[in-house]
Amino acid sequence: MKIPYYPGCTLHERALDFDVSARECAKTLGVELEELPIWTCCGAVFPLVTDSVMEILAPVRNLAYASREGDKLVTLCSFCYHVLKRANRTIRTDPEKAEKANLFLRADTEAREEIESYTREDYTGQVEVIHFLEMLRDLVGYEAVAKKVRRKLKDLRVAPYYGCMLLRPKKEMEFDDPEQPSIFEEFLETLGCDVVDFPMKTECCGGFQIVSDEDLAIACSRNVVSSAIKRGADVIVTTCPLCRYNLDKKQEEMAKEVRGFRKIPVIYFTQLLGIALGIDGEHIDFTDNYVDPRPVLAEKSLL
Amino acid sequence: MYEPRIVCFFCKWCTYAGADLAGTSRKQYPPNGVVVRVNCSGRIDPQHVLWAFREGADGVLIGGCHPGDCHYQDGNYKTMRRVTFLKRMLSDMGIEPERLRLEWISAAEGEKLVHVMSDFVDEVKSLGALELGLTGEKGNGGAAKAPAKKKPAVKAKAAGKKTTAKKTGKKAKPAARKAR
Amino acid sequence: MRLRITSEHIKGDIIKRVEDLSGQSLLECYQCGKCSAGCPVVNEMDVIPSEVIRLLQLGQADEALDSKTIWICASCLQCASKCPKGVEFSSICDALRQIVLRKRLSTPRMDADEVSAIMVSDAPQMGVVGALRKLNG
Amino acid sequence: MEERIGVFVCHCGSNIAGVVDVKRVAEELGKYPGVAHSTDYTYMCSDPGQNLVKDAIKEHNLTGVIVAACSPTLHEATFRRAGRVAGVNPYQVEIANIREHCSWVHQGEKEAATEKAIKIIKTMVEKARLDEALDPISVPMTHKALVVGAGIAGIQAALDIANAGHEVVLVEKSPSVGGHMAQLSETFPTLDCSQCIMTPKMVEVSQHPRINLMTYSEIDDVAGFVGNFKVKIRKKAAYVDRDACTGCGVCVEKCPVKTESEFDEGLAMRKAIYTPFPQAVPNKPVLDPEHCTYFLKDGKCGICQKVCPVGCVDYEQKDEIIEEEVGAIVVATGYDLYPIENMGEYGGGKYADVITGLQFERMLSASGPTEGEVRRPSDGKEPKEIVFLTCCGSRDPEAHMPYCSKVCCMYLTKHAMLYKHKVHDGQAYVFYMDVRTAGKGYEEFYTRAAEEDDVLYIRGKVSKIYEEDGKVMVWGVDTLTGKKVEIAADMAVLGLATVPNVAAKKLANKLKIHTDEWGFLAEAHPKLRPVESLAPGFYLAGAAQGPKDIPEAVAQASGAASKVAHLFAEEEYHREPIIAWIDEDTCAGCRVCISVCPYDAAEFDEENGIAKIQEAICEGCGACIAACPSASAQQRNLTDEQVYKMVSAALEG
Repeated sequence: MKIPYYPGCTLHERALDFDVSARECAKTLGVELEELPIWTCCGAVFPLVTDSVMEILAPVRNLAYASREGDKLVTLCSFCYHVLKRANRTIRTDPEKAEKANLFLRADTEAREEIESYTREDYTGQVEVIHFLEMLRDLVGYEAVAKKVRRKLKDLRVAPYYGCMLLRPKKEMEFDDPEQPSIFEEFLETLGCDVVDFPMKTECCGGFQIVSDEDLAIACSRNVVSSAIKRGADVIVTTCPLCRYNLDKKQEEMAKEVRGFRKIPVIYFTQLLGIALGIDGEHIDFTDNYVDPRPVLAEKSLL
Repeated sequence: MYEPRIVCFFCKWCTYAGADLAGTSRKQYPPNGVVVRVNCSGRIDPQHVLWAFREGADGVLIGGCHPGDCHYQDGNYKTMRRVTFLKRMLSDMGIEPERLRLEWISAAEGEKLVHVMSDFVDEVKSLGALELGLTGEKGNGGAAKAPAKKKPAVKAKAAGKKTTAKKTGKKAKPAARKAR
Repeated sequence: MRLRITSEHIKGDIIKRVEDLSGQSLLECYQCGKCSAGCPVVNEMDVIPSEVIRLLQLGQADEALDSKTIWICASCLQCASKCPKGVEFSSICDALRQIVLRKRLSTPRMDADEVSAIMVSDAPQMGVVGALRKLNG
Repeated sequence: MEERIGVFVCHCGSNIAGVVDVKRVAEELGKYPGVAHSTDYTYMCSDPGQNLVKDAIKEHNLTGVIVAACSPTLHEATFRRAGRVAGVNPYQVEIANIREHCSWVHQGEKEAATEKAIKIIKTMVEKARLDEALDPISVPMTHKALVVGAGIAGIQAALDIANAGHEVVLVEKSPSVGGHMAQLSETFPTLDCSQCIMTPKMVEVSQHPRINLMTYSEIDDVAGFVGNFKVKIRKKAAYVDRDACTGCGVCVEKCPVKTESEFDEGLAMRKAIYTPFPQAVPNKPVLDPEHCTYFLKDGKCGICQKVCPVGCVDYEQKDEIIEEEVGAIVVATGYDLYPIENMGEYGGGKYADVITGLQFERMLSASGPTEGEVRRPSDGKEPKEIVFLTCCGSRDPEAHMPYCSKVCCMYLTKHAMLYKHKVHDGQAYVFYMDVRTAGKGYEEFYTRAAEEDDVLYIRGKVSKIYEEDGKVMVWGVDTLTGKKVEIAADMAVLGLATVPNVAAKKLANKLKIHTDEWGFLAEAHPKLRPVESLAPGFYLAGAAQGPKDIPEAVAQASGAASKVAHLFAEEEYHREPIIAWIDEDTCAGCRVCISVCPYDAAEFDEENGIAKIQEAICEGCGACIAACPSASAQQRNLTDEQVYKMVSAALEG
């Protein structure tokens, strides 16, 4: 099975470990993630004001590119998923904006040659944006995933962290119940993990505020991290590079503020999947992690 | 000065009672409308409205209970849908859709009834007398046959063909009615 | 100080602008405060989310626009997700930010040059882009 | 026969005559086709006025009467009576409203008002010319009522109807009567114990000579119409001969299976063969095959049968269908709580110490699983701090129910108060948006809770509840200070929305009675006919119609019962004959009338391929007539032809 794939800027740069592990896992599961031949930044935030058209051009342009590759588009990063899915919905439900966006797309002069073939027809929202987790559940099937598991992660206590962008707003994302989601838990159970339910799994990590108001974001992240630690998790898994950054790299600051702070590794769910599928170390790279997950993984004989 | 002739179809539970209230409160409004009382505005067949125009009405006012207050659950919603279509049809026939008005007037809204009546009379006045451009003589009152079994001449032809009157053998009205 | 409430303020252009821009109907909010109760950054706010909406309901747009609150919101959408009336404070917040930003383009909230080098070299691109777009418009 | 209409123009003192030239009106009408006599008089409604009408009817051999006077709402009945006495069918007597619709509203325009009065009367003359002589429709009636649901509303309705002298069949789906009220501890605002006021009524209803109580039974089917319903009642297999059973309870005692008790809201266990609670009426067990080992494991066990001293356990028992004929049906199917699992943000269904209001009732009840002690479900400890949440699922159009559930403010206040009476050093918090205390003695009750029992009311809605360190962590807000608040409580009680009983919704479909979009039964008129369904012969009682407290449910039940007694006061059922009928010769059988009829009065006659109107059901709204494409549907005394003639007359001149 081949499926168009949109990595997004961060996975192309700072979160290569996310991208590489995901591609390798997909391959092992018989899915080839075909990166879009051209793509741009998704814009990183979805505009919440009603008069925004310019702000959705980036995601719509990417969707238009994707429409030439297939009827689905897989993403990994929570922000990309959020922005692409909502922009797609805007095109489907708001004819006025759809028309304007398409006009802009046609007028796009940069990279005209490349784009031209894509903009002859209007983009009408025909692509279905799906998250890698949804792909695993609905296209590959958790059962098929379970069959490919080489190493059961049964002693590993894993806390699934959803964050914000996958779940909210419920009506637009249609991803899972925003209050008691389960897709992540079911995924982890498929891998044989000991799933740790922690109450802050859907609370905010501070998001982009880490850039402008670091203390604020760290307070948010600490709330999440402490909650998982308190529930006895060995590791937190996430689907978002920004969450990973806030929860992992900022533990240095958290440790400074809280006496006796016990650090906890934060890894991408695809890395955990890779371990379970028995993928070799080259594709499962933890060198960018602030809190090294390898000791705890080694302790559980998972490396 | 031209005085428009108006037929008012009022449901007996709300608008008719609202008109009663206007009376007991001695509110004043122009005497152009005559009320035909029906159980429910949902009883009004579009044909009744067309017939009224054919018989020389310059305006037709339908009064029903407010949405949600219908004595028969949802008769007024049925009316609302019918009136929407009927207005489109009227305009196809060359009759200004403003000559037909649907209003929700409750039994407590004597004031609203007065306001609507006055306003509607003014509006119809500004539109002028309705000229249907039919040929033949005016079918006046009992003279025009409108047997119960068959619907009258203007029967729902959205195209508004002038020939419909002839086809069913009905008398039609003079081209222009004298302004009173 | 006594809050002066006038119909002029309540129906003022700026209130209408907030409603238009956010797509939210301010009077739908019945002030239950669930948005504030669930907000992860409410501790840092000078005016809590439900109070921002209340200020707008009372026609006090300036107070809302001057609040720190609108720059603290991280758009996590917890408020919008919890609201029993379907009022999205996150959108109202974005609208208020936009009103300020579009007026004062010359003085952005965040000076891009002042974002620390470490942050630029270390943080995920999405974070930097997000912050600039949210705070500088 | 040539119609001979009499026109009687009333002066109403100067009310009409001061504006309208009544003499001229009478004169003009005298010349109008079909009018045989036309006159005027000072006060037509007075005795001499009425006599004038009666005499004229006889003298001029009138076939129809128009009284041009005030609104028909005032004197239509008066003149119809007069007409009948003098030999004119009441339905051929019409009122022309020349006062409210003419003289009073056109006081400055005498000429125009006179012209208009003439038109108004001519309009009615045209109608009267085609009016038929009609009789009220009489249908035979079974003087027996069915009451569905034996909670407090159903019990009250059954008792009132029976005490008015009529037979009642009272059907209850669970094994005992009592409904939710039997589960309650004490009741606001008087704090009398629910069992104490309920039990005597439960016993009375089971022993009343005119009440046939059928518990553990459901309505399978209802056919017919007001006065003549045919009801099929499914008496569910109890696997116990409940007539022979003495209620000794040995079977229950010996049954080895335990499962969650519905009556105790899952806080205690019951057996597979059980009576729901000790004071159940009838106090005889039923066997629940879904949990019974005998049924689950192919005949293993059988202990209850072995130990029964009268041998009344019968594993072969089957459901039984019982047919009843009744004239009226009272629907009192009650409510359920909105599922706690739907409150995801509060961990509903996930955390043991986050419970429903009904669970807390059971906990407070002296006969409940904790014998009235307040205990945390998770560890049985006495909670020292409890948080009560109003509006859980109510007033939440976005995710749950948009309406106010009405009783939660009061019962949570009661809960907080009773908790304080039991745990003196405990602290109760109530998160609220508005405390709604609109009932007699309610505000005083709330004040007492806040002032005397130190219940702390916090104005704001809770956003999240989670468990941490053995506590229930509550994230709320105090909108009065603008602060986010956090409480580490031992327990949280959710005031969940009141929703219609799930089974009731299906039943409403079966009965063909209308519900609102949430499944609450729809009343015929929200103000003036609050205990009747739109469908004739159906009456509503209790929380099935909308959230209600006990006094309201009882009042409505008595109201419904009095409506039934009113109906049964006549030997036969009489209805206004101004209803629809179908011309069999022209009906093409398109069934449009059936699709628009709000009462299901139009039905399809398969044999003849045409539509038919059931006279006993039609309310005369006329929707079918307006919709009929072949004008085959018509309304008696308001046919399309009459409307056309009236319109023409209204436009004359």
